Parts: sequence; structure tokens; C-alpha cells
Amino acid sequence: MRVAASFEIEYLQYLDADGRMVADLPATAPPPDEVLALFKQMLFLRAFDGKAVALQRTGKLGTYAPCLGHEATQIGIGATMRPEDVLAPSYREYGAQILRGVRLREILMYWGGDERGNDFQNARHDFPWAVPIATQCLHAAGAALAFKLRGEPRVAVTCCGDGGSSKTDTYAAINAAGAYTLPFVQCIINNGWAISVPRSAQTGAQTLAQKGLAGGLHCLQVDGNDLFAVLEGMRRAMERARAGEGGSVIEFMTYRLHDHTTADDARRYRDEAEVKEAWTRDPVTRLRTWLGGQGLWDEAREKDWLAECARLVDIEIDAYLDTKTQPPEVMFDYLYADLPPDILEQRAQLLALEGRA
Amino acid sequence: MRVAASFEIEYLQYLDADGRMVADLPATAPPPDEVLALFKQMLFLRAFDGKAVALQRTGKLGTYAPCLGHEATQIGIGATMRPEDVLAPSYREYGAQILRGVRLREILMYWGGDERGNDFQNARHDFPWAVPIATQCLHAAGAALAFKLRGEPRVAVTCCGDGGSSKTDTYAAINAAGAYTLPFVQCIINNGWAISVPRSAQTGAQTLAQKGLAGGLHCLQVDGNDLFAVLEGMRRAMERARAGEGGSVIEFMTYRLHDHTTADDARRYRDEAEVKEAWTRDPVTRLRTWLGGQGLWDEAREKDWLAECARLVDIEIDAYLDTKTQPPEVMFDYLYADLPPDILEQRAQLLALEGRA
Amino acid sequence: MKTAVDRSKIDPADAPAGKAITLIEAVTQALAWEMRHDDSVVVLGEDVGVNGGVFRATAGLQQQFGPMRVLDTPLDETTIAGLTVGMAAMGMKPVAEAQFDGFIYPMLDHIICHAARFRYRTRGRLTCPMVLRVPWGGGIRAPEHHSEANEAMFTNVPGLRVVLPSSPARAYGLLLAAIREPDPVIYFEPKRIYRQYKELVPDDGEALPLDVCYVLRDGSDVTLVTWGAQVKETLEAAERLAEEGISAEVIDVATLKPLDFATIAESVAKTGRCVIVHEAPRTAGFGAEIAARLAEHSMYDLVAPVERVTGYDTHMPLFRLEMKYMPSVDKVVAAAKRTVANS
Amino acid sequence: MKTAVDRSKIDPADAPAGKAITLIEAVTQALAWEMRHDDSVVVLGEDVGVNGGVFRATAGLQQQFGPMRVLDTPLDETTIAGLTVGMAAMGMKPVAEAQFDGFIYPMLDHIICHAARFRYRTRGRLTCPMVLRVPWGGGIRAPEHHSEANEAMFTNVPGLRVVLPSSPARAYGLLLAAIREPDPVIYFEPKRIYRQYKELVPDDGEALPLDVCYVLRDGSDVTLVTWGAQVKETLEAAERLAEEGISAEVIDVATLKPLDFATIAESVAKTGRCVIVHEAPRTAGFGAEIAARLAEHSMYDLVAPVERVTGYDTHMPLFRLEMKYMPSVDKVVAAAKRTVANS
Ligand SMILES: Cc1ncc(C[n+]2csc(CCOP(=O)(O)OP(=O)(O)O)c2C)c(N)n1
Ligand SMILES: Cc1ncc(C[n+]2csc(CCOP(=O)(O)OP(=O)(O)O)c2C)c(N)n1
Ligand SMILES: [Mg+2]
Ligand SMILES: [Mg+2]
Repeated sequence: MRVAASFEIEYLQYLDADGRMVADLPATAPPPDEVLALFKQMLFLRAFDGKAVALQRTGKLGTYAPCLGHEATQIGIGATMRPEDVLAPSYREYGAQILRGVRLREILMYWGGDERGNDFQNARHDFPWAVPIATQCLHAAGAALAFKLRGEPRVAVTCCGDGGSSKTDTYAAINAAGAYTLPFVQCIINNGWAISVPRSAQTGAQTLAQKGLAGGLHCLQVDGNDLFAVLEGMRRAMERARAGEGGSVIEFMTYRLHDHTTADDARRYRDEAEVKEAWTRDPVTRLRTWLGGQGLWDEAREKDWLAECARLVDIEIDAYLDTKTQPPEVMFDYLYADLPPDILEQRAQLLALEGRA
Repeated sequence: MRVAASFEIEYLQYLDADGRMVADLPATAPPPDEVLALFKQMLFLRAFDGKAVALQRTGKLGTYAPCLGHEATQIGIGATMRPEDVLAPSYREYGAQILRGVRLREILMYWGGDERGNDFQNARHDFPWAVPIATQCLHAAGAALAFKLRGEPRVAVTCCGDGGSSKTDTYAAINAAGAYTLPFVQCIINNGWAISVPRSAQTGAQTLAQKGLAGGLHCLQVDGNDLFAVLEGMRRAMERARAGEGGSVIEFMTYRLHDHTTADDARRYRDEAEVKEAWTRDPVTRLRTWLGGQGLWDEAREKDWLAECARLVDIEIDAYLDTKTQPPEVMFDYLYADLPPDILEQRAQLLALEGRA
Repeated sequence: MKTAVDRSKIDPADAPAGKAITLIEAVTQALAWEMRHDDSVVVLGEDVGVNGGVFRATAGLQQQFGPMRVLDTPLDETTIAGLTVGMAAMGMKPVAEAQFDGFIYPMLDHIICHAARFRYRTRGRLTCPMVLRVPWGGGIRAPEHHSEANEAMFTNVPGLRVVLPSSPARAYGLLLAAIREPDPVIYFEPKRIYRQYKELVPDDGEALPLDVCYVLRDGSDVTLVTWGAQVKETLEAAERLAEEGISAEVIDVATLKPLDFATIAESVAKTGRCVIVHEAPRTAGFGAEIAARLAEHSMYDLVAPVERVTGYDTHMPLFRLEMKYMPSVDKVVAAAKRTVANS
Repeated sequence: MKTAVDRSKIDPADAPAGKAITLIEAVTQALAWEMRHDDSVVVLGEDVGVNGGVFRATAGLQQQFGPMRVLDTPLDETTIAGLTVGMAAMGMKPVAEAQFDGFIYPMLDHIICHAARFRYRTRGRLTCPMVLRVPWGGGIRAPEHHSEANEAMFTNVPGLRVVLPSSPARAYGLLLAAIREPDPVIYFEPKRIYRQYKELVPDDGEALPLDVCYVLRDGSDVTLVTWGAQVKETLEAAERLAEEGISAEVIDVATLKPLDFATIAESVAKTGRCVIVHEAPRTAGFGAEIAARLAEHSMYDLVAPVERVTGYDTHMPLFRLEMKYMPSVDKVVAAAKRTVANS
């Protein structure tokens, strides 16, 4: 048999579900104190996420997409990026966004039905949340192309889900990244479900990582619940990108521990046993175990930190709750750089109706 | 290194560019007389193609997309299909279509600006020519899904070009075929060019066959100028499909010996030397050499057959040229099963303008 | 021309056995009826299977008809549209669901270039008997892209039919008709009123015509023309106008393409005034076509300028402000009064 | 409000050095000017590089500016649209080419959901200064899908600008303006008249306003409103009408969105009659919006019903019959005469 091409896709895992190191950490792994700092961010993220769900349940937030279970993946992605890089997230990657400076009140404003949530006060050049699945992947490829054309040493990182990996935009982004050798990293967050559709129904591909082969990209599958594996996988991809070697596709194996959104009821389609089993692979627990083993973490420290998280989150929630609804005429703001006359007329009509003509 | 997945893509070639058998023919290869019959179809196709170009050059046909150089691929694809299978071609696969019963006059009518060209009198269930690149691939996947749902032992075969392999529809078709394990064969006719854009600019993938890995399909690369390889590659894919084992992607390595269409001038972007070199890999010449070596073909037989081809082609051309332009009101025919009143009114207006109210 | 039987006016006493259901239950009921009676009908879309659709329009159908009749698709709208066209061309009757109005754009290529053209292109050899169901419009406090009124873009495309019911009975009858129709139908469902009220909808398999407007209220001073969720506000406006002595006729267009303009023209011939109400942005919304036909055919009937009460020419704002964007009872009443004052 | 300087009316003697060029050469000239003066402008699309575009609109640009400024893309319109949005958001000014009008549908999702919304969505933080160039319309005896007049669907989308020039000078000035515009512009090019005639177009970098209609001929009896390739037939119709003693004013809309309705209304106030001419199918074509605004704002000026002379509500037939599909001088003349007779 003559072989036209052959491929191998590596799987990365260092810290197993029980918090045991199952492989030698690479030399590039961050020192324990940095790992500790990231672990604290994971706890912070989880604290925020739980409060956001609670806000929705009490009618103070619109539909919200929780990130419970995705903490290692999201924090690992965010931690590997530089400020000048650009992130094109889906609607769920708060962890990566927080590390890039997005404020909790902005997340809440967005899901609270206020446009200003997307006007990130930091992370000014990051892409906004993208609701139409995977369209952000092509925007990231476009950003990467801009970086390449302008000779800027920046990388565009984008995330989509296992469902999003079926979307034609994701394929297009992978193809473009390969065709132009772009500084582009496609993160596929495989959390097992796309609302009610399991990963197995999305595609016949054995891995989602191999979708990168379609565009000739570097492909990698990593344990997305293992912060070390996430950091190493991202490091490799970012370095390749910065070195001009082109794009990567990384599949992060994680799990959606929550319903899809607060508008969803996963019990309709998902076995509780599966969720229970998934909890045994929780990214937070295993890292806590490991840090504990290193003498870097214990119950007391956790209690203190969780209290601090609660305090910090509450400040942001209060800021969100204190944010007044905008006057309706803002629906005309930023429609165009210069509003055409007939739009100005409609704006005037709205003001008249509001008794503020 | 832990391996998540690994893949090998086979390359098939039996008859090399010089007409030498470089590998043992599979037991399933057709007997020489059948090969001879297919060779004659290749010559017939080439004869038609040349005449069609000439028709366009003399103003008797609209823009036409020649298939010069694609004969082995097209005839091989058509020969492997059964009547009840369905073909969803691009705009160029006349060879496969002819074997399925599409008449030359229909091809000419389509490119001659007459809708009736798509009303195939045979091949009633095959898809029409598809101008929007690669959209036919998804229609084939939809057809394959229909076959599967109805339990019919039929296969949907579709073709797109190397350019078309970048189109999101192709990726979507591959993904759907994998997700549903469909009786689907995606032929990628890699003729080196998509109008002026070379294969290398379409994608970073080493092969186009590997695009199938993105959907978990069976992937194969074959020498598309070697009829034996085309037949064997297609046979494998069709058998897998019929056996319920799912879809395949086959990349046929061939070359576009002509301009893209009669509206194109390839000298603007393509080196003449490349075309010259490609002629040394011509599918017709190599098979003629081999058949000659088998004592099955010689100059005299070729002369006779070409005369017969000319006769047959001319009958069709005459039928095409004799076809009267339809009256303009046919633009309302088949718009809906039942024409709504306001459309009937517009039809009446048209007739009035034509003085036939 | 077919005539409209307004099933919402069936006297419950005369009706075959049935129960009072919501608009979305009427959708489910129609799907189930047609699947029972026609094996070639299949339902496909994201989450339509076990989950029964994010709005529950397909609830129970997979359990009832199995996974070969009710198919979850991979998460890609291009895929859904392309598969649907291919299946339809092979003689099935696929009913595809777009999960939300804001996600239909990747479907347009297959709808416009293929679904709308297969019959025409092949001179009747292959056809495309498909339905695309689209939960439509705003007002449910949903996230971005979940609240779009984008029906107008389909109305300039030859070969399509566009339907937008506004009551449980019309949802049932029009969906049956859409599935039975041998040509592609875009079937928008006003999600804001999915569960607004119940009415008796006998499950009798009776379809409604696909090219008929419904006169929901007779009047003599002004014609209010609308469709979808805005039917509610428009009827309320008519009520308010009546209190002020203005008699408003209310027409639910229901089938936008082909348009039953005759019913509208007849009404305007009587009233001399017309207010068109729709949720989509004003400019080049489908209201423009109705106003244009009035300008062509009803010029001498009109005693006052036509008015359009529509969404503004801006994006649907996030949910805090969405109701400020949309036509309201007040806006319709004001416009109707202007037509009376201006004449 | 900006005022229109109709560059086609510049007296050659007064004009800066320039040469007589066709509409498509004017496109090339504008692209080259702007690329010379703004490094952030890049051109991308299928075959736009070495080949200079299938219509030669980008001929010579890659040679002049290199492959980092003029990029061939993989064959996928979704890709082109998505990359364009991403590049624009990062501060470039991409000018994307759709090879033909019939292939734009896969671009709509990124145009509608993202290009048109980035400024709005991010409250001005990210913007989308892009141009999509689309060779537009029929009449060149091309294959299927190469002859579509699909401008209307963009006009219902907030946040977009839609431009459709009809002369070399307007093509030049409007393309410069489109590229400089900080918001997304869909720029249709009437391919039937790409090479119809030449006119002097000084290469002076002078842009034209993006929201102004052009009165191409003054008249007092009827206003003929049109755009794109139909400007030619409409002007010829005006000529023919003049021979019969009917004075027709001809307006080239040129910028459909935002619409300069004031110029149209002013003309109709004078003439009392209006014929709208466009190539797209009639129903819900952009002519509907113009007729609707007349029905709203010019009711008391109109002395005759508005007329629309348009493509029929069917598909553009294959090329043998395409000219039978389109508006013709005869059809325009007949409609104009009806408006005169009917009043
Ligand atoms: C284009 C489009 N189609 C459908 C939806 C509705 N929708 C929202 S999230 C979702 C599932 C996404 O699954 P996945 O990509 O795995 O991401 P996850 O939510 O699991 O993180 C769907 C279908 C959408 N937002 N966009
Ligand atoms: C969606 C779409 N975009 C662009 C085109 C214009 N076009 C026609 S053929 C072609 C190149 C096709 O190349 P390839 O797929 O390699 O097929 P080939 O013509 O070489 O057989 C292009 C860009 C088209 N027909 N459809
Ligand atoms: Mg998921
Ligand atoms: Mg090719």
C-alpha cells in the first residue's frame, strides 16, 4: 500500500482525575506559585458562576450560560495569552475573559440585556460575545490575517464548543488558517453536549482535534480538566503561532456540569448518572488535591479565599444591579458613525413618544 | 507520547503516466473488454468536449466549462454507479453524466441558455448541474439520508473540485455523512486549479483526501488519470456505502488541460510549461498505450471510432441547433406547482407585450 | 382563488372533537397529524429529538415516530438547509426547524439558490416540497439574535411561499397546508404568542389555504393590516379606536407570499385609510410592498396617506429595551387617528 | 445634508487631468487610489490576485501593491465574509469581492449578524469599516446565478449602506466614499454596463456623498426613478417620451440605503407622477420602499397611481430569455404614458 499521508494526534494529560501526576511535567510548566494563583482564579470563576445562576433564578438576570466544569480550560487559555493577543470567545468563556480584564459587571450586563456589557473597559480589542455559533472563529482568522499582513507579533485565539465544531464557520476558519499560515489557535471546548445533542451525534470523527487536519493545522487533544495539560497545549500552539509556523486546533476534553443555560433543563435528555460520573473528573477538585499534596492549599486557605471571592463578586453584582436601564433612544446610538436623516427622524419620534421631544 | 488518534491515507495507482502497470490489478478490476468500452467512452467524451468548445467559439453556445483531461476520472465515476444511485455533479462532470444517460443535447442546451437542458430525459432522478460551488455536495448528503431513512440500497455520489473542497458546503456534507453514517461518496476532482487559484492556495492540507478525516469518513487519494485506480477507488467507496459502512472522500489527482471555461484565459495566470508537463500524464494516452500493448487498440480502430464519435456528436449538435428558443412565457412555467394570481397577471402582461395576449 | 375558512371562528359546538391548545401546541399537533398520515414527512433540526425543541414544538414526536422520522442534526444551519433540499428532491417532505430567527442566514443560500429553484431549474423533474419552521420575532426577553423579524428578505425571492400565522387555529391549518404544498414554504412562528392563549383546534387534518388574508374584525373608517405577534396589539388598538368612535377593520395577512392583495384592496376601497403594522424594521420591510401596491392600485380609494407602524430602522435592542422598539397599541392608535385627521 | 456634485457633469475643460474610462476601469482606479493613500486598505476575493478578477476589476493591483495587499482567498464565500469582518474589526479596511451576485448568500450571515452590528453591539469599541463589491445584474449572457439583482434584501438590514452606481464617474466617487466610510457598505456594480461607455474621470481622490440621489435629467410631467444598469434604458425612455411631448425627470437613486427620499419627493411634488424602474423581481424589490414612502409622504402630490416597471416575480431565466425578463425602454415608456393618461 502506498501512503499518501499519515497523521498522529497527541493526547496531553499530566494530572489525572484523582489529582495524581501521571506524566512528567514539561520544563515549561509554570512554577507552583503560579499554578496556585491560577487555581485561585478557577475558584473565583466558580464562585461567580454560581452567583450568576442564582441571580437569574431570582429574576435579576436574563438567560445565562454557566461555565461550571470548564474552569481549567478557560483559565488555562486565558493565562497563556498576552494582552496584545486577541480573544474571540463564544458566549461562555468568562474564565479566559476575566484574565484578560473583562469585568464581572460587564458579563452580567450582557446577560442582563444591556448593550454596555460588550463595551469592555479593558480587553478593548477582544471580540464581543458571539451568539451565532462559531462565527467568531472566522473573525479570529480574519484578525490573525490582519496581524500577519501588518507584521504584528500577535495571536488570535478563538473558542467554540463540540457542537460548534460542526459549524461550517469553524471549518472555514481552520481552512483559512492553513491556507494563509496564520497565527491562529482554534480551541474546541468539548464538554460532551450541545444543548441536548451529545458529542457522538455531531460527527463521525473519532476526535474533534482531527478537524484541524482538514486544513493542515497542528492538532492536539488535551484533558481540559487538567490545568497543566491545558497550559502546555496552549503554550505549544501559541509558540507555533508566534514563530510563524501557523495555526493549531486543540480539543479540550471537559464536561458541562450544569444545564446548557438557565433556560434549559438537562434532565429532559441527560442521564443524572453521567453528570455524577463527570463530577469525579472535576478540574477544581483534582488541582486542589495536588496543591494540597504540595502543601500549598488547605481547607482554611480555601475558606478565606472563598470569602474573598464572595466579597469581590458581590461588589461586581452590586455595581451591576445599580446600573440603570438606559433610555430607549440608545437603540440608535452606534448604529452608524453618522446617523442618516431618516434615522434621526425615527429617533425624534421615539423621544416624542417618551415625552422627551 | 499518548496518541489520541492516528490515520493513514492510501494512494492508488495502477497504470502510470507511461501506460505501464506499476501495481497488481485487484481481482475486482474489470476485464479488458470492459476497459476497452470505457476507453472508447473517454474518447467520445473528448470528442464532444472539443466540439462544444468550437461551438462556443463560433457563437453557437454560451460560456462552456470543458472537461479536457478529466476523462478517466469522470468515466470511472460514472461506470461504478448503478442506475438507481444518484449523482450530484458540479458543472463539469459530463463523462459521468453521459454514462448515466444524460444526452449531449441536454448539456448543450444548458450551456446554450435553455432551461430544458436540465430536464434529463434519462437519469431522471440525478441532480441538475450546480453552479454555486459545492452546494450539490450537501444535496447528495441529503439524498443519502433519504435513502438511509427509507432503507433503499442506493448511494449518493457527488463531485466538487479542488477549489470546491474549500467550500463550507463540502465540509458540511462530509460532516453529515459521518454523523449519520450515510451511503455517500464525495469525489474531489483535484485538477490543480480553481480558475486562477492553484491548489496550494486553497488549503494547508497535504492532501484533499484528508478532509474526510474531519468527519470520520474513509479517505483515499487516487491517480485520477488512471482509469484502473479510479474504478478501484470508487468500487471500494461504493461497496462501503452499500454495506452500510458509511461515506468516503476520494481525491482524484488530475489536471485541467483547458482554460477554466471558454470565458477564461489561463495564460494570464498559468505557466504554459506546467500544462505541457501535465499532458505527459494525459489519461487517454496512457490507457491507449496499455490497450495497444494488450492488442486491443490500434490506429485504425481509433480512426474508425473517432469518425463514429464525430457522427454521434454531430447528431446531438444538430438536435441542439435545431432546438427553437422557447417563448418567453416559459419563464413562468414551473415556478410553482400552481401559479398564484399575481404571477398569472404578470404572465398575461408579458404575453400582451409580445402581442400574444 | 381559494376562500379562507377562519377556523378560529368555528363555533366550538359545531367543531369535531378537539381541545383548546396554544399556538405552539397547534404546531405540534399539525406535525403529528401529518407524520401519522404521510410517511414521507420527517422533522429535522437542532435539539428537535429527545429534547423536543428548545420551544417544545416537537415535544414527544421522536418518542412517537422514532429517530428515523425526527432527526437531531449536527449544529450547522447550512447543513440543515442543504440536507433538507437533498431529501426533498428525493421525494421526502422534510420539515426543518431553525432554532431561532437569528440563525437562518446560513440557510439562505440553499433556500434561494436551490429550494426556490429546483422545480423551475429542472422543468418540474425535481422539486423541493419542504418547510422551514422559524420561531420568529421579539418580546421574550431572550439573548441577542433570538428576536429577529426577518421575513421581508424571503418575499423578494421567486419560488418561495412565506407564511406567518397568528392564532392556534391558523397555525394548525397553515402548517398542514405548508407541509402538503409541493413547493418550499418558509413558515414563521410568532414566538412571543406561542403560549399567549388557547383556542379549540380540532385535530381533523383540515388545512387552510396558503394565499388568503384573514379579516379578523370588520370596520369602516380605517384598515389595519398586520401579521404575526402584532395581531394582538392591532386588535387591541381597534378596540381602543372603537371606544373613540373610529371603526377599524383588522386584517391578518397570514400568508405574505403570495400576497392576497385583493382582500386588502377591498377593505381599503371601503375605509379609504390604511395603517400597516409590523415588527421588522420599517425600510424595505414587507409593509413597503403592501403600501406600494396601495400606491399603485388603490390611489383613488385612499383619502389619507398610508401609515406604517413598524420596528425602527435599527437593531432589535437587547431585552431591556425591546418592547420600546416594537409597534405598540399606542403607536397603532396614534397612526390610525392621524389617517382620520389627515383626510 | 451633503450635496451631490455630479462628477459626470464636470466640464472636461475644467477637470483635473484624467482620462476617459469605463465603469469597471473607474472601479479599478478608485481601488488603486485608495490603496496608494491608505495602507490599511486591502483587497480580497476569489481570483482577484494575479488574474485581476474575472471581470478585471482588480487588474494590476496585485502587481502594484503585492500579495499582502491583494489576496486571493480559498473558494468559500463564508470565509471571505468572515475574514473581512475580522480584519475590519482589527482596524483594516478590507474591500472584499464577491465574484458574482448569485454567490453572495453565504456571506449574509456575517454581513447581517456581525458587519452591520459590530459598532452597535460593542458601543463603538469595535467597528467594521468594510466594503463588499458585488458585480450585479443580468444582461451579459452568463450562466445561471450570474445575473441576480438581489439588492433589496440588504435594505431591510439596519447598520448597512447600499450603493449602486451607474456611471464611471459615480462608480469612482462612490467607491472612494464607500472605502472611507467607517461602516460597512455593500457596493453593487452593474456588470452589464461595465464597459458600455467611457467618460472622463479625473483620478483626484474626490469621493461622492453616500446618501444622495442624482437628478440626471430635468422634467415636469413624470418622475422616473431607477438605479444601476436600468439608468440607461430609463434615460432612453425619457428621450422617447420627450419626442411624444412628455417631459420626464430621471433620478438615479445610486445610494439605496440610506435613501435620499427628499430628492425623489421634491421631484414628485413637481411632476405628480412616478414610475419606478428596477431589474429585481417586483414584489418586495426596493422599488416597494420608494412607492411606500410616496404613499406615505407624497399622497397629495400624486395625480396618478405610482407605477413599477421591474423584473417579473420569477427567476432570471437562462440567457436566451433574460432580456425579456428585464425592464425595457418600451415598458418604461408605456408605464410613463399610463401615468399621464390616468391623471
Ligand atoms: C448559529 C446558531 N445556531 C443555533 C444556536 C442555538 N444554540 C445556542 S448554544 C447551542 C449549542 C452549542 O453547543 P456547543 O457548541 O457544544 O457549546 P456549549 O454550549 O456546549 O458550550 C445552540 C444550538 C446558536 N446560538 N447559533
Ligand atoms: C459559490 C461560488 N463562488 C464562486 C463561483 C465562481 N466559480 C466558478 S468555477 C470556480 C472555480 C472552481 O474551481 P474548482 O472547484 O477547483 O473546480 P474546477 O472548475 O477546477 O473543476 C469559481 C470560483 C461559483 N460558481 N460559485
Ligand atoms: Mg458543548
Ligand atoms: Mg479545480
